[in-house]
Amino acid sequence: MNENTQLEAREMHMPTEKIVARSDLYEMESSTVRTPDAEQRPVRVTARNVSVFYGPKQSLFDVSIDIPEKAVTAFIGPSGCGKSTFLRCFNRMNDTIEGCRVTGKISLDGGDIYDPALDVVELRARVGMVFQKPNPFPKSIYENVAYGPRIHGLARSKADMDAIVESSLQKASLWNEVKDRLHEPGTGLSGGQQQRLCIARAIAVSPEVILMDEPCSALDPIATARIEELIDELKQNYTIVIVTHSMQQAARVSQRTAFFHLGNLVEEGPTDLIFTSPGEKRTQDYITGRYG
Amino acid sequence: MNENTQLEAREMHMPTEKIVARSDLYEMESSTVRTPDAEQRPVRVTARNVSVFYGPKQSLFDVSIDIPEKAVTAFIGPSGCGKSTFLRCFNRMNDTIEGCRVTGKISLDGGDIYDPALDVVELRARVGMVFQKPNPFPKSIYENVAYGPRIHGLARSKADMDAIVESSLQKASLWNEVKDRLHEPGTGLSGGQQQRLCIARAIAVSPEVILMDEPCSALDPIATARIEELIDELKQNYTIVIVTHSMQQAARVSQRTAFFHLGNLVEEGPTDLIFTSPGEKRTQDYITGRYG
Amino acid sequence: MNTAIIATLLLVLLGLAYQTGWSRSRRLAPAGETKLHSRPVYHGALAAIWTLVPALLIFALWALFGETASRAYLLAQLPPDVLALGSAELESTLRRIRQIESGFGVVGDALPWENQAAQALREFSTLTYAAVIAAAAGTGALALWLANRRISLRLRARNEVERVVSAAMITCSVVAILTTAGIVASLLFEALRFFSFVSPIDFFFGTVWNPGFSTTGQGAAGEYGLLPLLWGTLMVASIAILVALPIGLMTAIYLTQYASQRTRSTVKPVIEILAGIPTIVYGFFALVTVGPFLAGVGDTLGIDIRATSALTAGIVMGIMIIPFISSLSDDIIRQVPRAMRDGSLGLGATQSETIKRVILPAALPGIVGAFLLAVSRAIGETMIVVLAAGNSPFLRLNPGEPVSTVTVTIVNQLTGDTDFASPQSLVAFALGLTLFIMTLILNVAALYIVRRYREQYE
Amino acid sequence: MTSNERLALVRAGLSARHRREKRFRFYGIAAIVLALGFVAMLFAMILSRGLPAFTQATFSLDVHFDPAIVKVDKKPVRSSEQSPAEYAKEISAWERKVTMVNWNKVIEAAVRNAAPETTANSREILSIVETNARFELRDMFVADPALLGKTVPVRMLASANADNWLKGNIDRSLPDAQQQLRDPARALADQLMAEGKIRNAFAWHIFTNVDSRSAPASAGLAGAFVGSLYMILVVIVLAVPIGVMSAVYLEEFAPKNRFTDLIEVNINNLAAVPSIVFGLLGAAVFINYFRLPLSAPLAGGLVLTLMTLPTVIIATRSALRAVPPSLRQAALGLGASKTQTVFHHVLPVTYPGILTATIIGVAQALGETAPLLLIGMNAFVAQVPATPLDQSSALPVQIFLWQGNENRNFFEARTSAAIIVLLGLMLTLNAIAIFLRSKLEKRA
Amino acid sequence: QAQSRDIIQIAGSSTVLPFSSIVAEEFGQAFPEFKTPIVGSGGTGGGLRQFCAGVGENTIDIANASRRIRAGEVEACNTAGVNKILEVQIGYDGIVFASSAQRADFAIEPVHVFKAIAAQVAVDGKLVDNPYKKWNEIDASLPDQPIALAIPASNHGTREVFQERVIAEGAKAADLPELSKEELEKVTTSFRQDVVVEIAGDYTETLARLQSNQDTIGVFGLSFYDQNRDTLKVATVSGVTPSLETVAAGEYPVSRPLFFYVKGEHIDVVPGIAEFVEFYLSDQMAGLGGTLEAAGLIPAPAEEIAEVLANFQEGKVITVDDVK
Ligand SMILES: Nc1ncnc2c1ncn2[C@@H]1O[C@H](COP(=O)(O)OP(=O)(O)OP(=O)(O)O)[C@@H](O)[C@H]1O
Ligand SMILES: Nc1ncnc2c1ncn2[C@@H]1O[C@H](COP(=O)(O)OP(=O)(O)OP(=O)(O)O)[C@@H](O)[C@H]1O
Ligand SMILES: [Mg+2]
Ligand SMILES: [Mg+2]
Repeated sequence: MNENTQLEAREMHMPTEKIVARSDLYEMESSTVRTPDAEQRPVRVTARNVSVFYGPKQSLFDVSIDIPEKAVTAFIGPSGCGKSTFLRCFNRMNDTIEGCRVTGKISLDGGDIYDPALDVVELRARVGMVFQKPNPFPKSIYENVAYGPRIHGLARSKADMDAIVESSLQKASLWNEVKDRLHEPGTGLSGGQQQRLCIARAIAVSPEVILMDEPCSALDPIATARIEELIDELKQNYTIVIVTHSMQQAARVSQRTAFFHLGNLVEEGPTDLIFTSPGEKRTQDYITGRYG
Repeated sequence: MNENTQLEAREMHMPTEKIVARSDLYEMESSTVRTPDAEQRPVRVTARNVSVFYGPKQSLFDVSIDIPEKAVTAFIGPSGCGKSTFLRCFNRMNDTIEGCRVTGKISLDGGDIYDPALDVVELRARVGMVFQKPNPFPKSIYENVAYGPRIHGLARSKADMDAIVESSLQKASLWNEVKDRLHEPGTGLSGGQQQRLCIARAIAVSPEVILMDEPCSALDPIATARIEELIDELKQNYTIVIVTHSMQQAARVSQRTAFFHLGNLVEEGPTDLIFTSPGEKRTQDYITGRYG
Repeated sequence: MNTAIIATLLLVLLGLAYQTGWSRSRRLAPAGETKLHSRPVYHGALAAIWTLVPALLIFALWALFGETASRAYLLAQLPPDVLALGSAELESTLRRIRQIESGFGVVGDALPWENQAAQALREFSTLTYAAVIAAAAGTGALALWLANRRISLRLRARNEVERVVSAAMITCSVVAILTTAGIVASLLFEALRFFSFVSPIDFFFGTVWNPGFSTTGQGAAGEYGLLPLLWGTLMVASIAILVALPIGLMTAIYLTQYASQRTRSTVKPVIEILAGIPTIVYGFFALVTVGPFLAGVGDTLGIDIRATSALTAGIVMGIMIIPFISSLSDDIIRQVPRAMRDGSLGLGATQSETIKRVILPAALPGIVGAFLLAVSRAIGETMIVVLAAGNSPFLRLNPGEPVSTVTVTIVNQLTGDTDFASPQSLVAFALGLTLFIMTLILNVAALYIVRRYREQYE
Repeated sequence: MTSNERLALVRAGLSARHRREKRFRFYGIAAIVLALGFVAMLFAMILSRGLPAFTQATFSLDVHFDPAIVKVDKKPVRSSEQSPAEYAKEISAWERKVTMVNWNKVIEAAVRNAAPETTANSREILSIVETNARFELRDMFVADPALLGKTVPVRMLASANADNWLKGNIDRSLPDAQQQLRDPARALADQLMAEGKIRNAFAWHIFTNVDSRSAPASAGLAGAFVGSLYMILVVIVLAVPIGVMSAVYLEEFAPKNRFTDLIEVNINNLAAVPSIVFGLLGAAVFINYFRLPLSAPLAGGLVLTLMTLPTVIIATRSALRAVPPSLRQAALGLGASKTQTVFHHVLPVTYPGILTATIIGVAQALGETAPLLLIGMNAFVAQVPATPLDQSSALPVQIFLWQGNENRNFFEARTSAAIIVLLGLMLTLNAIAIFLRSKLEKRA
Repeated sequence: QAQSRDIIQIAGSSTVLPFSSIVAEEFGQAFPEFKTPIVGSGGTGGGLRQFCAGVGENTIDIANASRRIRAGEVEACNTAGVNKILEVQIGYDGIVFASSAQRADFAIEPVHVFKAIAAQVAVDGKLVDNPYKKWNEIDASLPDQPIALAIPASNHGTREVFQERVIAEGAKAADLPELSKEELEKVTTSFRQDVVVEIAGDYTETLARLQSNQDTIGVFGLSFYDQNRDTLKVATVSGVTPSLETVAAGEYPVSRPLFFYVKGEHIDVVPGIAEFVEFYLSDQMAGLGGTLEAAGLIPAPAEEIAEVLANFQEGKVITVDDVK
């Protein structure tokens, strides 16, 4: 595939594009406006003028972005700037928060995901999520992972299921630690183990788009490296959005980076450009740690 | 104080001691055996042959360590190696986990903390803890922070309390973000904000020993830097133990580092030595990321 | 005696003790450089406890022995010829003098010696009353002084207060044990008497319930087979649960997971009304509305359903216990952390899958508690069964036929016109005991089941 | 599996899953509709039956205190040399005399005066007036002896049978033999009604009078209401704190061992004990051992407390069990003691559950009659208790007694009216609890 | 606490309850110096159980009973220290068979009832399972109406009367084959389950039962029937129509005496007991044409009442031998 070569090129840090500050583009919703990158890589998810309100308080302001297919997009920004909030918009998890209201338009493969006719269940099966706080079910480790495939009917047999569970745990590099205690409760794991369990749970249903909210926050460098490898591997086939606080991580795994500040998308573009020559002062300040 | 100068010396990375691998020392409990460092800096907490079992399964094996006063000790090690488990031993939070059993001896200022006559409440007031997963009370932000001072009677008046709450939130660098919404529920904060809230809550009671289980896992670099500054400031007066996955963080904030692996304390010593010339291969592998 | 005075005294002591304890402890630790072990409130509370307990003890002693003392004193006042009277008459004389003393409800004129004795008694009472009050106040004050002296920086007032609190809590939970002991004690003796009339084998394995009426000297006329009653109880309770469990649980689920806050806050209390309607009303509802309706339905379907039957009683009882399941489960389901729900929804589960596979299992222990409560209520209910089940203690499989239950039979046999010393009436105690033991076994089983399937979330 | 295959698999299952979801939701709605339907049905039944009882046929008559019938001396006045006791004796002798007056004659005269042409004899006339009207006249006279010789307007209740007749509770076409009132009495009642001398007035006395057997039309609920109120207070004051405390102890503090298992099983078991057995226990413990007075709301309340305790304990424990442990750890980690943790953090989260338990437990206690049987509260009591230690009846007992009254045509409505009052009391208590609960729920 | 009870406590039979309540109320009105007594229910057995719990403030003073106290109960009483049990018979209760007013008249004989409800009846001199479905199959003079009976359950005193006066009598006339005593006992106590409903509650329940099945014949107290004449129709038994007169004259076969028992130990201790009893037995209450008659009590003849009163005033105590 020609895309693969392109991806490799990207990973070798070859600046191929220019960064465009958010404000110059997307003034209104318009499908013809594209970031240069997106024009080259098919866009999977587009967001236009998305705002989110918690009760009367607005926490996200008019954010528009394109998420390219088969690539990793990283959201960075100071704590409380709205990254998780925005991430939750992509699979409508905000629907479950009382008093939370989303305006604007988000589409997946061109279809509006806030269309009332849309099936959120299908949406969430396609757009998987790893939450910021690990939240294993109070079930056994096995059941935690098998849960998704089971409800979606992805396993034909017990053996199938065992295979899915094992491979998911393997990918999340948790298998070795838990293979002897698959039937003990998932809540009895250490913090980092729980986080990996949640990753395994999410990838077990192999969603097309995977949203990861700080998937490595509780992981040691080695485990982090493994998860990053996993992400790298996943992006061959899937679209990945990741929230991270580690600039290094963003730089390592992502092809595009979006920087948020105080509920605004400050700028967005290819990762190497953002890190090497950001278009906005705020971004630069943040990346170089001069902020605040 | 002469101690301060010594501390500064340490921070300037002047290797003054040699690292001693764990296995050479502490074969049995013996108060005369000391690490060189501990002989110079008063020891606050000592652990001897501590093992922890979850039900039949042993998760921590015979760990002995000395935690020096007015310094930061970092616990590092791969996920699931028993760092949190060991940390929880210091303020007996393991008591609250069903099926968890602790053997060995831990003493604070020479007094056995597992002594049945000991008042665990007082112990926990002296040994504060920030949990790995942020767990704010389902109360207002203000109440979250004010709770500790209130039960310990640290504030004589409303104004006192307001001052404590404000300064704690300031120290946790959360004040600016929440000062307008002090009376909204703490559970409505973002992940990183919750984590800082939990830090503020813990330092509001100014415990003598502070245990922090990955206090910066959900924080962006700036917030992390602030918390590290806070830790630096706190160590002037308090004894701090911190679990972290970031080698950089451990190197930046701690004076001593202990490396755990598979439930064993592999080695322990002054941070600079551990990072520059670790005594064990496992440590070196972990630090340089060659592990696993 | 004047309870108001005592109450005031105790309240004053309480307030005083709390205040002194509080302020003294506060004074000990002035500007924050020294630190109290416990906060002033605990010192106050501890002082209050210290002060109140001895005072209360004195009043308790008085309540226990004051009566005996005044009686002894009164006896000493009586003329010898009165003392020589039989015990019953003596009692009535004493009573009469007390009445004269209190100046209330005296019939006829008082004799001079009676008046004298009453006068003496009155003086005695006043004196002791004053003495007791003084003693209580005195010990209270003394205790307060002692308590105050104990206050120091290191006094573990909180621990001591908490120890008192936890002692109080243990006492509270012992109430349940005492109740059980009391019930067993009040049942056992009479149940044994019953078994002296009727052999336990006939009772436990008998299939005919026909106690007959008690005729003089005839002893154990009739048959006392437990099985028909037990069967009836089981049938009615199961039907009730079959009605209440789905409705109650689904209501709780819908209200917590689907309904808006407004719907919930109106529907929930409305359904709770069902728990408060006197059961006798349900009985009539069953008899007048549900029974004939069911009979009609049975007619059109070609099944024989009687107007008064296990079915009628069961259904109506089910209606009654709906709120037990719905409201309690509602509160429990709401406590399941939302992270659990989000986790499942985020994986693409539908609401119902989330509820069935994640929320309900997590809430299971609590729901089982609610369920047990509902079952218990169903088993213990009488009025509905009396009116709606047809009171027909025969072993019949068809729920469309009338039945009778253990509890109804207990009430009937205990409150009827039967001789209370006859097996007809004593059987009620045996039935009560049996029911008690049976539900005990059920509960033990339930306990183990819940233990096994408990899912503890974080 | 490629992502398209996977999506196909997911999609294949989707419609079935959505159907299941819809079905599930439908079950939920159906359950609520059913439950609400039951409530509505019961309410309709009770209201339609009970509301008519709130109005009652009432006479407005001019009563002449005829000196020829009311032949009594002047009310004695206390002279200076009289001791209070002597005076009381004299007064009660005078009152006895006033009672002996044939007040029925006065009533008959008043009715005849209102309908001079009636053919009814005196027995028939009196059969349409409530029998205790004579005591009302007596009391009026005792209170104001100056009435002698005067004519004053007086409101008197019609008898239960007259009320039945006038309200049409009895088939008017039935022959004389099947009627409670004789023909002239019925005609008289109709006539007075037509002339407005009998009116259907609001039956205030339901709320102010105590129960009555000899004058059923004037029977009221005051005594039972106050009795129930006292009992409920006792239950709330005792069962809720004791129940919550023991639930907290068992769930949070008690070591998990055989003994606490025993307590747990025990409590669950108590919930299934038939209520009358609690009556047996109460009689043995509170009456025979602690020597509490018979028929006292305090004793009743104590028995009901024992009965309600398991409900409160079980429900509270269930709620406590559902509290996430991380909450406890957060507080403990701050140096809160176990007690503080529980009382500051865990319990507040469970308040809604505790309130629900209270609502349900108290409602159950409020409607219970059987256990009261054995401590003498299942009784006809003609007084309003002044303290919880006074003899009294209770609302469900009243319902029970009225429901069994042979004058069904009258008492069917009365019973339902009493149920309405009971429900009213219960709803008021619930409303308070529900208000609190919704406040607390919002906070959480 | 030293203050003793000043209000009379009564409990027991629910049949006597209405009468005692009325007297209590009138007593309270007529004697301002005494409080209105409290009249509890609980059934004869329950009432006597409380009565025999002992002597003292928190035991009842008077137990209402719709049957005589039994030897066992007297013994229990004596054991508990209640030795002065004074018996007061207040009159009679008539037990009637009534059917819905809309249905045909019934003129029943005991044997009809026996044949209608016995599980086994004699056909051609042999015991067979009861074959009758309608009344007119038993006797052509009875209406063509399905058999359905609501009889008091065995916890009721009425049941005893019913079995002795109706079933046992009916069995004698039922041409039964030669039976041993036990067999006879079994035949007279086993009833058909399909047509018989046993009522454990009160007469309202029987009435409700009649309303839900109009064919039912129910057993009621005379006073209950009297107040519900608009819906009920009474059957004659052995040709006698039940009424105050026929019961009082002893012509109507199914009746029973009503009692209450006074705890002698409490007289003078609890004020007003003697006055209450005297008031109860006075002409204006329990006498002919008195208030209780209007409420459905069948008054005993004047001389019987006088004797009861005399026994009471003398303090004639009931002993085990009296009731054996
Ligand atoms: N409650 C528990 N029940 C059973 N096993 C447990 C429990 N808590 C922790 N463990 C196990 O004990 C081991 C050590 O866990 P611990 O939480 O101490 O790890 P950790 O070093 O803190 O890891 P992390 O960095 O992932 O938080 C792990 O294997 C974990 O699965
Ligand atoms: N449920 C909620 N109710 C009210 N406000 C909320 C809620 N969730 C988040 N917020 C607020 O919205 C803002 C954005 O929150 P969000 O969780 O998106 O931040 P974030 O970028 O993910 O931060 P972090 O890195 O700390 O997780 C914050 O100010 C937060 O306090
Ligand atoms: Mg976040
Ligand atoms: Mg950990």
